[in-house]
Formats: sequence, C-alpha cells, structure tokens
Amino acid sequence: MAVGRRRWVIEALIDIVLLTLLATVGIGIVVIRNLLAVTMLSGIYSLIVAVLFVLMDAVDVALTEAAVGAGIMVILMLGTIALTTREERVHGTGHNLLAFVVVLITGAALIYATLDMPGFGDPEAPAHTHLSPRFTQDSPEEIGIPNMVTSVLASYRGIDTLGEVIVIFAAAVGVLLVLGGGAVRRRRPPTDADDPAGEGRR
Amino acid sequence: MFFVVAVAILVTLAFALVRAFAGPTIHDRILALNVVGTKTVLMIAVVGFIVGRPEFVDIAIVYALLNYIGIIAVLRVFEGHGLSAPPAEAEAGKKERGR
Amino acid sequence: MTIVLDILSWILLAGGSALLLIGGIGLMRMPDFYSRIQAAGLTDTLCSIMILLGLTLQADSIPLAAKLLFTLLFLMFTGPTAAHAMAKNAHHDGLEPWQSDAGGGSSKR
Amino acid sequence: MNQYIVLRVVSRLLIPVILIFALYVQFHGEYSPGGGFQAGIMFTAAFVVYSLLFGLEEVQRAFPPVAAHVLSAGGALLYIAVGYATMLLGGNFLEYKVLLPNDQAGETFGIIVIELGVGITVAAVALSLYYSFAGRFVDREAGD
Repeated sequence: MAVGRRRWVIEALIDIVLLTLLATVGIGIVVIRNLLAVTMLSGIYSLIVAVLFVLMDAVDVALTEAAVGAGIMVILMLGTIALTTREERVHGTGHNLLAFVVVLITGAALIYATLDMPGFGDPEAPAHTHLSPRFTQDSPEEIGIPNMVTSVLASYRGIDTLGEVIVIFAAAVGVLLVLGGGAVRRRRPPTDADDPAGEGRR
Repeated sequence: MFFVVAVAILVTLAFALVRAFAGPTIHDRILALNVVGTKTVLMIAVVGFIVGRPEFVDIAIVYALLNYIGIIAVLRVFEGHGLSAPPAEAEAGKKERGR
Repeated sequence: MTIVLDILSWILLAGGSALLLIGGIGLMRMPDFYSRIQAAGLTDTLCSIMILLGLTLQADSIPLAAKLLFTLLFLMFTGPTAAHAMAKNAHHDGLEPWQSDAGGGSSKR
Repeated sequence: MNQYIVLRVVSRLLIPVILIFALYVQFHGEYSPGGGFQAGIMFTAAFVVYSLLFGLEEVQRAFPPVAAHVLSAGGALLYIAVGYATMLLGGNFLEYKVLLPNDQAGETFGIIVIELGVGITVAAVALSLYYSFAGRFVDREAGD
C-alpha cells in the first residue's frame, strides 16, 4: 500500500513538472516571432507531450505522437517555412481587448465545465461502466489479439477507422490540388556521357 | 533510484528549454531541440520502469531513430535549399556510393 | 548476485544523472554556441550509455534488455552525428567562436 | 559543398533500420503499441531523410509521385475491399470473422489486412505531401 502511494506521488510530481514545461513552451510559441524557432519549440512540445502520454498509459497515442511529431510534422512545417517566410509579420499593435475578453470567458466556461467531468482514472466514470468492461474483458476472446487498442480501432470501430483513412486521403487530395504533385522536372536528360562508368547506378 | 534519474532528466529538460527560449542564434535552438530529443528517449525509458510497463521502450526506439531526421531537415531549410538536397550535393552523394 | 547487479546499475544510473545535470548546466551557462554544443553533445552520449546500461541491468526479460541495447546503439549513432552536423552548419553559416579578450564576441550573450 | 558526408554515411546505415522497424510496428501492432498509422509515417520518414541528403530526384526515381498518388487511394480501396469481401461471404460490412473458418483467426486476419491498408494509405499520403512541398521549392530554385 505504502509503495503504491509513493509511486502515485512520484507520478503526480513528474506530471506537474512536465505540464509546467508544456505550458511554458506553449507561451513561448505564442510570443516568439521567428518561425524557425517556433518550429523548434513545437518539436519540443510534441516530445514532452509524448512523455505525458506514456505516463498516462496511452502507449499507442504516445507512439503516434512520436512518429508524427518527430518524424513528419516538423518536416512539413519546415517545408511551409521554406516556401513562405521565416519571420512572422505583426499587424497593428497586437493587442485586442475584445478578443482577450472573449478568450477569457470561453476559457473560464471550459474550466467550469471540467468540474462536472469525472476525475482522471475514476472507476465510477460512465465511460468505465458500460463499454470499457466489455472491450477489456471480451476482446481477448472475441478477437484473439492482446493489444486491445488495436482490436477496438480495427474491429469494433472498423467503420470509424475507415472514415479516418478516407479523411487522410481527402486531405492529400486537397494539398495536391493546391500545391501540385511535386514531380521533379529533369533539367537535362541523363545520358551516358554524364556518367561514363555507370557509377551512379551501382 | 529511477525517480532520481527522472528528476535529473526533468531539470536538464528545463535547462534546455531556457536555452531554447534565450538562444541568441537559431543554432542554439536547434541544439536545444536535439538535447530535448535525446533526453526524451531516456525519459520514456525511465518512466517505463517507474510505472512498471517497460515495453514502452518501443517508443524510445522510434524517437532515437526519428529525432535526428528533424535536425537534418532544419539544417537543410536553414541553408536555404528547401527540403531536399541541391543538385551539387546529390552528385557528391552519387559519387560516394559509386566507390 | 542480484545485489551486485543492483549496485552496479545504481552506480551507472547515478553517474548518468550526474553527467546529465553537468551537460544541462553547461548548455545553459556556457558563453557561446560552440562551447555549448561541446557541453551538451559530449555528455549526451556518455550519459545515454550509462543510463541505458543501468536500465538494462534492471530489465527482467531478454527482449526488453535487447530493445534497450538497440536504443543505446541508435542513440550512439544519431547523437554524435547530429552534433557534428549542427556544429558544421554553424561554422558554415559564419558563426564566430567567442573569445575571452575583446573582439570576436559576436555570439556572446 | 561536401558538407554532409558524415550524415550521408550514417543515414545510409540507419535508413534500412528505420524501414525494418516500421515493418515491425506495422505487423506487431496486435501485440505491442503500433499499427498502420505509425508504421506508415515511419516508412515515409526513411524516404524523407534519403531525399534530404541525396536529392529529391533520386527518391522520386525509386518511388515516383504517381505511385504515391495511386497507392494513397489503393490502401483505402484495400480496406473497403475487405469490407465487401466479408459481405460476399455472408457477413456484415467489415465483420471479419466470416473470412476464415475459425472466428478468432478470421478477426486477426481481417485486422492485419486492414492495418496494411491503413499503413499503405498513410505512407503514400505523407510521401505525396512531402513531394508537394519539396518539389515546389526545387521548381522555384530552378526557375530563378
């Protein structure tokens, strides 16, 4: 009992420190105007978020964050910066009182709404009393694979996942329509004279 | 013991963040990103042991492999060549491979 | 036997943590980019080796230990490579190393 | 301009490892964290790092943009095809257990196939996005 309690305290402490770092990074992203620096900071953000997901036992989400945040998101943001500009332009004074009030009220309403939500990991929460027991208890027999996240995503919610795949495909179609396919036009046809010994072709 | 390591990593993360904010040049920020990346790999491995599910190491491997791709991309864009190697360097790469 | 392994892994973990902190302080306190990359890049590799080896000694199954060692191997490849590329890029970009006497202090904070 | 020779050598060692680890994440998703989405992104990351160091043209010779465009539809079609296959075998849409005589084996088989479809779509989509961004810059540089 004492050991479990100590582990809980340790996890809570790590959570608090990580969330503080996360908030700092978020503020930095808003304040800093150099877009390359902002890209660095958003990379750091996704790294810290992945650690938080691991702490919350959401391993699959953490792996997605690892692959997307470290692998491809930074690269696509850099691609946008390479095509546009490295410095954010500031319009006007940058202060808008009305917008600040609206954000404040919305934020307060959202925080008020969280008071009604069940606590993190509360066993009495509605989500844990109806569907979760069925998925966690029956899926190993019904599907026969140990990772329940995969069985829920691919089998119980198969049509949902199909929708996600179609959304990804539609996003790609949109980007291709805006930016073009990106095939490199060869500046000159490669001839054997350029590469007499065929070195380039291994 | 794992907790001590976790605290050390968290403190180092905070130091790296300070560098990422203060960094007078963009190079300092790239360095901070790299440091946070390696520390995250260690942090995920240690946290896996703390919460008692050490199969989290898979995620650490993904980070160890992918973190430096971001660094290469940043350096490439910083040089002003967009997102792929310029023709001159591509030729150099071909020559190396031919050897 | 286990107590020997435990003590060994604690020594490795403690040494790794100390190196981590030294690297972090160096990253924050050093006067210019090249000395910072020295502090961060050099300690990074050794502290990764020590911490991951310490964790490997605590692993209770062979696949887990193998995965930790693989992580270590990849970090040993990517860490120094990234540090090298960053330093070379900064040099290429024309960043002057900081000198303690007057002049050349372009990157001094 | 031979700035990145160390990076090129190390990356040539690491790219196969990234590809193999992507396949591990793809096909081990039933036992450990992972699945098609993560694997597809990692697969793309390997191609991206090659393009960053050896030029876009080299990568497009190995994986032409047309192939990426076709495969991004192909993965989704593979997913839908599994759905129709289950309907033809007398089940509901995406009711995998009719695929094989054993219920559990059928479910597992169906999940592996649709994860493969997801992986193909995500990898091809991410690669086409990268081609779009990088190719545009190459064009602009050549035009100047």
